[in-house]
Amino acid sequence: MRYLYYPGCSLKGTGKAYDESLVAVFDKLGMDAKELPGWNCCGATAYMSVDETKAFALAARNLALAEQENGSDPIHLIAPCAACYLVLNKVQKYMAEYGHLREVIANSLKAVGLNYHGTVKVRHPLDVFVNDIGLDKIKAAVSHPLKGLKVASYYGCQVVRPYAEFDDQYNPQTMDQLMNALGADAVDWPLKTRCCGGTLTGTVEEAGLRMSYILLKEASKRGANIMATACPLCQFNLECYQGKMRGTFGDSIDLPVAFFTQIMGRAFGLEAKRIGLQRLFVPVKAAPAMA
Amino acid sequence: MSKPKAGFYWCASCGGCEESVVDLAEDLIAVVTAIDFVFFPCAMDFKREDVEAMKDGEIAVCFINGAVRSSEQFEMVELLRKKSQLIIAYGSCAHMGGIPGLANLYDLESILKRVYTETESTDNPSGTRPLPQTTVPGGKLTLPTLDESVKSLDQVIPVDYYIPGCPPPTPLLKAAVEAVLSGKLPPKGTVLAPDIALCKECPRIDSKPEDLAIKAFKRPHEIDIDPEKCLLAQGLLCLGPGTRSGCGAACIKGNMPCTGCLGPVSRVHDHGGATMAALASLLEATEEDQIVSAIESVPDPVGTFYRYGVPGSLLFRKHTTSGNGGH
Amino acid sequence: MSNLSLPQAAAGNGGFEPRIVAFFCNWCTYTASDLAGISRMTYAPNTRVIRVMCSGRIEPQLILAALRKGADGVLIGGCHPGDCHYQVGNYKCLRRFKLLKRYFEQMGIEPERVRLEWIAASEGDKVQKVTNEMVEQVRKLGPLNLAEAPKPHHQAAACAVAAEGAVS
Amino acid sequence: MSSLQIQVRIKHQEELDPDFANSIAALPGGENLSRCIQCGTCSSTCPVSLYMDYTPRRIIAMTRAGFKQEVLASNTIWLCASCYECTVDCPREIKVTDIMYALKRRAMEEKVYPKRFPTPVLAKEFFKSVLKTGRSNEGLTVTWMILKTAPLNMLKQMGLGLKLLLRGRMALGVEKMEGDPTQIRRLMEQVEVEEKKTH
Amino acid sequence: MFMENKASDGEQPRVGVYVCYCGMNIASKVDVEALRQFAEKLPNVVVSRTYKFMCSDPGQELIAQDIKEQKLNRIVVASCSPLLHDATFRKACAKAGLNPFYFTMANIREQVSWVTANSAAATKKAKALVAAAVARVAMHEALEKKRVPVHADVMVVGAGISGIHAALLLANAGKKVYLVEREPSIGGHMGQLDKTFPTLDCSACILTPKMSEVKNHPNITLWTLSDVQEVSGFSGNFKVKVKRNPRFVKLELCVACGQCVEACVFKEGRVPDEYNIGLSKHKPIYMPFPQATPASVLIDPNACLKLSRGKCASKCVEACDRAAIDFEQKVEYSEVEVGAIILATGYQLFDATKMPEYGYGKYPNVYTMIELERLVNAAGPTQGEIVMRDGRKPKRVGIIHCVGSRDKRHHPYCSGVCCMVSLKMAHLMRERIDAEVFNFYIDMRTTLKGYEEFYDRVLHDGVNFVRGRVAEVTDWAMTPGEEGKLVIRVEDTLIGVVRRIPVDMVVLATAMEAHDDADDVRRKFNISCSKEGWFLERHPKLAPVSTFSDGIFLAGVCQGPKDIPESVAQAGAAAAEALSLVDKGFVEIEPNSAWIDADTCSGCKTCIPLCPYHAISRDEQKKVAVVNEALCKGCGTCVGACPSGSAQQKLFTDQQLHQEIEGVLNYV
Repeated sequence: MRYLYYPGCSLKGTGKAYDESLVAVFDKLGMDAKELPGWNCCGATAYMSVDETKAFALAARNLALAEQENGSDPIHLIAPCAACYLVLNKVQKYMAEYGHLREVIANSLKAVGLNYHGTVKVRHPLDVFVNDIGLDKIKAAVSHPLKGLKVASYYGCQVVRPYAEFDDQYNPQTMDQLMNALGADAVDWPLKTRCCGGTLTGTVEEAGLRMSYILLKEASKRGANIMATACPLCQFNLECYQGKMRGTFGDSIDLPVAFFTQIMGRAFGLEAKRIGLQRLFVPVKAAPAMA
Repeated sequence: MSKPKAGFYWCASCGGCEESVVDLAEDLIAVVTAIDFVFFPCAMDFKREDVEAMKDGEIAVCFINGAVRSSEQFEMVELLRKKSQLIIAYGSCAHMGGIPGLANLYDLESILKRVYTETESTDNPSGTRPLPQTTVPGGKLTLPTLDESVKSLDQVIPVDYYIPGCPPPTPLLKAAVEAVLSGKLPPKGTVLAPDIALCKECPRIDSKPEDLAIKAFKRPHEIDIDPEKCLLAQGLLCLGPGTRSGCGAACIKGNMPCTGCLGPVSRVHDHGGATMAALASLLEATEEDQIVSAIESVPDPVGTFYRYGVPGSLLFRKHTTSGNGGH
Repeated sequence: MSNLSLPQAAAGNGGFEPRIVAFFCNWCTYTASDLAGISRMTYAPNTRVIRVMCSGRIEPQLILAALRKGADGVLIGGCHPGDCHYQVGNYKCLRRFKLLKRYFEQMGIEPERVRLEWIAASEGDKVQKVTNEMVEQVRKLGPLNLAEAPKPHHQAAACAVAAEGAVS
Repeated sequence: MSSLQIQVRIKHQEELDPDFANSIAALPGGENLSRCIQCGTCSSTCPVSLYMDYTPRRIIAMTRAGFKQEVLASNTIWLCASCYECTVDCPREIKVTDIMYALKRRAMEEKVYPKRFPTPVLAKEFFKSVLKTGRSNEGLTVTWMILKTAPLNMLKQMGLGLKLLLRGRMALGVEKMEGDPTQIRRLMEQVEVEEKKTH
Repeated sequence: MFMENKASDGEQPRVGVYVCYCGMNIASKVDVEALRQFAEKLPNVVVSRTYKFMCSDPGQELIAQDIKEQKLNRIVVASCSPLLHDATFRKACAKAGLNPFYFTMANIREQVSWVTANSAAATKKAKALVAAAVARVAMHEALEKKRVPVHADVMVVGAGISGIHAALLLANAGKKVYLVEREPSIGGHMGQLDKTFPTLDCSACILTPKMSEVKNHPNITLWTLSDVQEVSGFSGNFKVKVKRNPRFVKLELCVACGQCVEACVFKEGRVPDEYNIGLSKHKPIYMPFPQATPASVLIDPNACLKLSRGKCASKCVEACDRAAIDFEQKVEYSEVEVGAIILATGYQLFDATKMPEYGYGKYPNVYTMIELERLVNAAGPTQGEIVMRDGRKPKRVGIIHCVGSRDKRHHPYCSGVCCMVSLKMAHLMRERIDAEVFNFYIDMRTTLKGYEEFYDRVLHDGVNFVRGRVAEVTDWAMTPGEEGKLVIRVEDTLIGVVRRIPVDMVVLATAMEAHDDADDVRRKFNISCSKEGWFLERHPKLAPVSTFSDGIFLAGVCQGPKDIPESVAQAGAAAAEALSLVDKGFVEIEPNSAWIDADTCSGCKTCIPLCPYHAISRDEQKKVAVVNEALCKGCGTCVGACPSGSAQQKLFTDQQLHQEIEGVLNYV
């Protein structure tokens, strides 16, 4: 399988630790996934609110760039950010479904010297780890089993719906399996895919804060001592606003929220710095086996 | 009473039709005794002026072989039509377009380019092409021009009868001459051969299984051909089931499959279409990809199913997006 | 030749309305086509359906005749594999169709002009979809405009198209 | 509050926009708008509906009926967090999220969204940033958004910004794509050209 | 020569064209007057008329009159689909003395007026089809329908209430009936129900008398544990092969005393009981349920130690003083000939685990409706006591309608009965345990006799109704009141507010759906399925129990969701159809068989292996192929394959089809 890595803007900013830990884990697992040269912002959700076709064209440019790298095998483009993953998948799907859109985008790309034929496969790292690499190989790489770590796997909204096919939309399992493979205990909880309000926290703070708070609260209630996320915005929201939640809801929540790749890195015995643990607001040290 | 006058003319043909006349052997003497040949460019020294000098309808019967493409051929067949009471299209080329008709798969320009520029043996750096008119010291030279498409004879002039085959089997020719001489002719337009397909007279028909299912089509050089067994049953593409009889299954007796030179029977509208339907139906495959790969074993569908009859087929010539092919 | 009688004017302009002859089997596709009607699914008016009992009756000569007589495309509809009312007629149709397509390839007939679809009796919506797609496809290709085959100059040439001028 | 507050709630047909539903349904994702059976799944599955002035189900009904002004002025469309839960759960396969996007765009086109309401401003700032650099720049975009909508909040957000800076999670400089960012602008311009061509 | 402008039998065609308005069905789209004028000018057309309803008596009379007065010898009717009215107009021709096959139809309703948006385009298309019909009909020949005697016995497949009812009607009419059921007992789903709506009759009380009537009827051969393997032949003369699985108990000896069950080496049940939807377990030797018919125990070969491992003390054998147990029983095959077949294979229920948002299978207190039926039934796993899997009695129950129905991701259709079932269950829960009940519905569908009245009654019972489709059932508590409960999240759409309602028990009214193997079954019987997997009727209005295969009829839910009265009514209709077929004594065969011209056939044998019915053989004397008309079913595959045009099919000759091609292309 030929992989390319599409980090997306957030992984170069607030989600830096996701970028670092993902690359470190790739490295540890012997995966070759170079960064897509010349990538641009996927447009995320905000762009869609301004101009739909442009948003699609913006995303499609990345797919066209990835396709250029095509050898004999189709390219698997790994998009760790939930928003990027969704948007890139969506443009694929919509170009196939809506002829008019396809024409406009294809012609626009052509005008700037690009082509897209629809051969790229957009993959989330969870999918790649569980379905391509396999849990056996991951288990084999574990040097520091995460005994006593109770993980609430939080997939967020856009990783498993509406276009992903690698996991169940209502009760996804891949991250839970992955956490169990690392020696941790995945906690069963009902809010794995409930939205964290990420896009709202910056704009309608009350709504966003409350949505994140609900998640953290329920995860703690179910006995989790850490939450794992698969999206930079979720992580930012759930972690960086915990202080604010304390003020708003009068309830002290100190639940570490880490990228699932950071937890993998920890189990693989990677150095804390390499997987960006120092970048977290809520220290993970408190959680068993994460120190 | 004087002997009936006869003509024998060739258009785009190979000469095999003339050979078939020679194949009459001793019967040829009877023919020449009964008929007076007044035009036979291959064998006798009559000229066009001689024909032009005749009265309309003076020739009792004229046999014309070969397909029609050049302006000369057009002029000649029209002239002969005028001078003849009966026109008989003789041989596959006149009947259906024949082997020359396969040229309808290409446009004229690409044929000329290939012939005058591209063939490996061509040395023509200036790209000279024959011109309809060339002025040379001493006067003007003219050459016939070529039409965009090859045509069968009846696509150019009215034809009264057909003697099919490449070349026509001599018994058919003999029977036709006898019919003309005796005046006992079938309705006009008839193909003067049995209106039943070849399997009727094939010596191997009893060896054809009643549950034939063909896995893939073979070409003769690919297998060791059993000289007794039905060729289709051996996987060879034999067009016998869809081709007129009258040849005595000559090719099959020579251990080669029928290639369809006598054309279809009268009830069929498209020779290739009918034989394709029959043979494809007999394939064993049921899954789409199996079917496709079985059909891949036919290397050249046109050359196989329409070898002698592209101009006479429903499509007439290769389709180009510009439409009519400019003919 | 100047005696072209095929419609030429429409070529390349928006006024071109494809003429499509459709051969539908009685049990599945023709029934589906009725169902589309009963369900009031509107679709492009360009197809002319000819009913046969089974797609196994459909053969290259019928398709060729339709193209020769002015159709810009031919659509064939039969029961899904395994569903043939006569067990296996649709397979025979498929085999002939695949061979015919190869012939068409050599003869320069665009593959999109002939289409074979399995449409079950319940798939009225598929009749609608396939018809619309086919019409659009052929509209894009433009009129077929086959090279006119000179009419044979006699009353019954061996290869005459059926009923040439029969009822005129 | 001594007197009873009353309001006229009647709607006359001529106050409605008869083309509104069609204009939304014509966009990619809008095709099933007319198929809604008002079951309310979208509303109950929505994690934000508790804040909305009209539940998503009502937005669909109102859109379909031509209540353009009410729909475009609602807070619902701006509260949609794009979590796609409604789209996935709708038993009629209505792409509710796409319809919300379409309504947001329409509201911005018609300039009826609440002034100083941060979401559209954020969207626009985001759009600008990408156009210029090929990348979104979280820090700068948010800063502009706050300055444009509620400058007083700037102070409140300073603490968070500082923390992020300290942990290397926010760049001070402008993040730019590799290669030629003008290609993005050209691509966007071409989209406009192509869209005009096909309409 | 062979394609002349002359009727095939030599006489000059005189065609009459009749264009139907079909009220406004055709006339609102097709300009029928223009069509009439167009038809009038077509070759051979002598007269062309329009009429409001061509298929009505006066319409038919119009044709008959013209045949006599204008000496017409060919008739074209442009109206609806030939699949609908071909027979009608053929009869009209015959009545006027014209051979009925000198007739053809142009389908300008189903395939023109109903599917074309633009009126001008519709008229144009109609013209093309009429021109084709006129061109084709000239080539028609006089044909005769053949009569074939029919077998008087009937097979009914499936012995739920529909199959039982149909079988009894036929048996009472004196017909021998084979009733085939794959379960060990007849009774079907109705046998599992507690009460039936809206009358609240006890289901068993009204069903079991019919079950025993089946058992005792001299005209009914009942085969349980049996499957149809193969069907061949055709209407009036089907051959059916039935696979009969062993029961390992001799039916004729067993008196269902139950001593063997008692004696079984297993002291407790170990196989989930299908009848109780797995809410209880039975032993390897068991009685399916107390009223099972035939009244006999059977042995589950997978669970029985003797049968699965060959080793067991076989206490059951000892216990049976009638020596009814027979471990040596094998699969048997029976082949029977019948004239008609009624399919009454019923339905299965939607698998609620396909909607994980409702937590079925995850939360023990989420039940399906059929489970609850067993739970409230006095003969059920709890003897009618309503206790949940965790042993508690529910105080508050949420009933969710439309689970898997009206949902494009699962079944787009409305299952029709769930509203009433849910109302019935709400009523029972109020009545039996005084629970607080919430019904969550999208639309309330109580359309038939007495149903709305029942809704009214349940409203008055104090059941809470929330109009809204439930998004989610979770154990996620947000308030103290929600702790330890199942929380239902729903928009109360009439109020416009999202509500969270904690309940003890959730009941899912799951959709009715076609059996998983419906596709295999319909292939066996050579019929079609609708998109949703239900067996397809010949016409939704006019032939609702017939199929496209003559002689095969449908009864009950296998054709689409129905409640009990509707199923019974349809079973009656299917029985009447079957009776009318087999009682007549013969069937007429459409004369569309193939024939081969012996004078031109070359004997190439291409056609012989292509015939699926082995109807073509070789005449060894003449060395030509011959079609056995009795075996030919008229597909025309041999005709399509004949490379020398010697094979032809009546009603679909080369000439007729080429004329049709010419017709659709050349006149408009």
